[in-house]
Amino acid sequence: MSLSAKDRMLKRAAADIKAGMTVNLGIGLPTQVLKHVPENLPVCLHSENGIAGVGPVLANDQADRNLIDAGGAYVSPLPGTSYFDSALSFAIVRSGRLDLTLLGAFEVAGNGDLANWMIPGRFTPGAGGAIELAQKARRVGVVTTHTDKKGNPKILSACTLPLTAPCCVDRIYTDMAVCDVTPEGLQLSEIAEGVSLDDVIAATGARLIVPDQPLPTF
Amino acid sequence: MSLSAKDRMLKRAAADIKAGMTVNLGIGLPTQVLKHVPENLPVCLHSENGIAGVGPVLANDQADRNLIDAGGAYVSPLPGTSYFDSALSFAIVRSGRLDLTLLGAFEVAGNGDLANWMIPGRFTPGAGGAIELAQKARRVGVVTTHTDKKGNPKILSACTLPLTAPCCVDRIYTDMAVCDVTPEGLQLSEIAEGVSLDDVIAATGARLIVPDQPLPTF
Amino acid sequence: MPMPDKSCSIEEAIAQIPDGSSIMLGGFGVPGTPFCLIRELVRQGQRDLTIIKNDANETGMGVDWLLDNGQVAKLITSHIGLNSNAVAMMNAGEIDVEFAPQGILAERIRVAGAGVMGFVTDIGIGTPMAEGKQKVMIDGKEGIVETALRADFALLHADRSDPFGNLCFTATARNFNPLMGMAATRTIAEAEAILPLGGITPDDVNLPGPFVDDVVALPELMEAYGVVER
Amino acid sequence: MPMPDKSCSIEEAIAQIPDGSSIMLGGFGVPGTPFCLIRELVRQGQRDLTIIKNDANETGMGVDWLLDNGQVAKLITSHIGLNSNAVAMMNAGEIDVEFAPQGILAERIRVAGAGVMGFVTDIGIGTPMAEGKQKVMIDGKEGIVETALRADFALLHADRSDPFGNLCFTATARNFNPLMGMAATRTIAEAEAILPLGGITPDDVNLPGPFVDDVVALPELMEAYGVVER
Repeated sequence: MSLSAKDRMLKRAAADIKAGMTVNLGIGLPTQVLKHVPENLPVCLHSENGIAGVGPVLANDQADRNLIDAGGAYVSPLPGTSYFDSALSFAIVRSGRLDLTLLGAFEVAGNGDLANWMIPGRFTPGAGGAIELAQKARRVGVVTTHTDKKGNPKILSACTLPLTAPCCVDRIYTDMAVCDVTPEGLQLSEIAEGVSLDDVIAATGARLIVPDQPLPTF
Repeated sequence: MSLSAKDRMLKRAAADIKAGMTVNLGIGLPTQVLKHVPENLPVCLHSENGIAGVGPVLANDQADRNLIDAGGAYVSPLPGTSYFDSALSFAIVRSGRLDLTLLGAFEVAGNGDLANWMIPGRFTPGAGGAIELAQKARRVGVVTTHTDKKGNPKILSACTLPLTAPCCVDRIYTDMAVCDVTPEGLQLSEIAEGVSLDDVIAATGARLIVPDQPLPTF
Repeated sequence: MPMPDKSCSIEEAIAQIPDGSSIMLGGFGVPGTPFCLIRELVRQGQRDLTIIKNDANETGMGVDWLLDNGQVAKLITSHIGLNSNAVAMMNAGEIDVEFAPQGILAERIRVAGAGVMGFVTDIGIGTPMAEGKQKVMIDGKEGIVETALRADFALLHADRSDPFGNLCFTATARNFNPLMGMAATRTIAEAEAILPLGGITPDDVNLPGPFVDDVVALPELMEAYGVVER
Repeated sequence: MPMPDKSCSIEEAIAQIPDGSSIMLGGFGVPGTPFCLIRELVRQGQRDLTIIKNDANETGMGVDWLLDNGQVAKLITSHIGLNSNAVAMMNAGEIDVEFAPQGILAERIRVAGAGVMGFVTDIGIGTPMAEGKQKVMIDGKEGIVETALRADFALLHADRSDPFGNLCFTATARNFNPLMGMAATRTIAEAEAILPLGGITPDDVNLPGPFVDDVVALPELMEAYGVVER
């Protein structure tokens, strides 16, 4: 079965979820990464509203009215799940116990600046837990389409929207490429099958460091 | 049965423990106040090491090895007891949920200054929970003999030892008198049976405000 | 020595709240939201309230009843994206909304409940969140002073209580409830079940009785507590 | 998705600790003190340790084994009155002792575990405790900045654990254990019983698995865990 570009992006992001990690997946594309994580991989999913060990989403008629994830989906416990209050939940986040978070983005800059919570005058719902996830997870990945619906780059030399956190992103997974934030700048690390280097460069608003050797594909 | 001067002091202090209160009793004389509290009075005893609802002390052969009070006595649960960690225990203290604490004293001053944890060069075990109890309980009572073993006053115009907390004491219960810290100064409020006003004044190192009307006895 | 009894009718409990009060409401989405206490607050109609809650529930539920009834002057929250009514009222200037990052909101409340004046954090440094806030240096690193967030009242939803107010929460209905119960001058809890004293194992208590002032038994759970059909 | 397994032998767990480490030890008196982990630390003999514990246990127990074996350079504590050996070593300058009020010690540890830099309190103002500490004003009131207290390792005693490190404590053996388990770079827990995954109800967990790195099963409880005969 050939995967869609979106599914290949999700699968590529899923491959960076390793055994033993505690991981928080943001609402939207990041949560969809889950379906590509092997079922027997020992991983603990964290949700901001007070769960370590988030289990599968349930249909409404199977749901526990008191058990949702931070996105409002009715989820289930697993063997080894724990529940806790909101202060303890963010203690996990801020004290560095999150090995990885995958987040969505409106904009992400070549230096790792992330804007994903506010569009002044148009979208101002409040940041929820995004700021602390972005600033404090040991590793921050962004999962996003390479361009917005109008085809404009979402990866920019500098964000134009208010930042969620500065210099927080380590890696960007898109439908076209995997890019890493390095001290030297934003590096193109992998390229989606069937996408050309020129396509990626044209769709990217930040300067890309392109290695000399051939790029791995995904 | 005639009570000893000590027992009358303990009984008088116990009379200020009212229905509905959450109370912390310090080690030593304050803990002994308990035997004079009516058995059916609805009161919640707090212990710093993580108990609300401390029940009776048990003999060693009845003891639960995991259930002690802050003084190390093996205690028991009551219907409605709860256990919690040390941060939450002091959240109870600092946030004003302790209606009353009764503490011992090395020295107490007419302005309510309390010294009960350190004698430089001789007794320096650390303050434990005393500082927060003295500073933050809604009402602080001191239960102490009026004079030390050598007959020197323990109620002074100013403490000579390092303070536990300044201006924290509301009422002093001794074997000779009950004194209240007021904005005007230390007031003699009640006198022990068989003790003369002159005895009290002679045994007190702080100026006492003595009301014109006859003093109640206890 | 019996523990004090704090049982209270819902009418009496809510009648203690005057106009102009600040009120913390437990809950993250539906779970843990004290819908019955909120409904009584709507019935009694106290006005000019400052509401502190993680979110504004969804349109037509919980906080939205208070908004709809014009009882809310200010909302302190982390996210109101699921309540378009709240967003519209904010944009129209009908309510004042103060946002905090979710964990900072939780910690400001916890710190108030711990009787502490504030805390120092690097969360939000380099973003607009840090603007106008006091800074201090700790070990050569700059931090923001976040102040304790107290309230006059906390309204909580518990799974179980005893008459002394020992509360147990269940699953993700815990969320802000135990924190808020520590941070208010007066804490009112509704409980799905009130067990006799001794009916709750001492190790299982999530919020100890000394923090709780009034315990209200819920006669039945209204539809709002159920699974939300989307 | 299974939870990760953190089971570990006591020898391997303690062997991770190098000389010069800072180590938090759970316990308030006997309850909650990880005597077996401490005994293994004595056996392995790491030196120049900074020990953080509410108290110094009693003479001949727990912390005192480390003192007696010359492994402790510094003790951060709230009260050592029940260990005359600790007091004597302090007075002789053989160990450095730093005292904090008990609740301030607990809160400094909790704040570290919450990933916060410090907190602001009025506890100790007007006493020698406040001297030399940074002050800030909040709402016109002076407060002391107390800094987060972290450690390289935390050694905990739990009643029950599962292989993921979800910990339950019992009665007053809880005390500093869950706080310290959050505040250390690496958290090692001994447990009286290790239940299979799913053996602990999610609502009953006192310290969630993400904070815990190594879980050690206790074969049997030595005498130190028992009721102290006085």
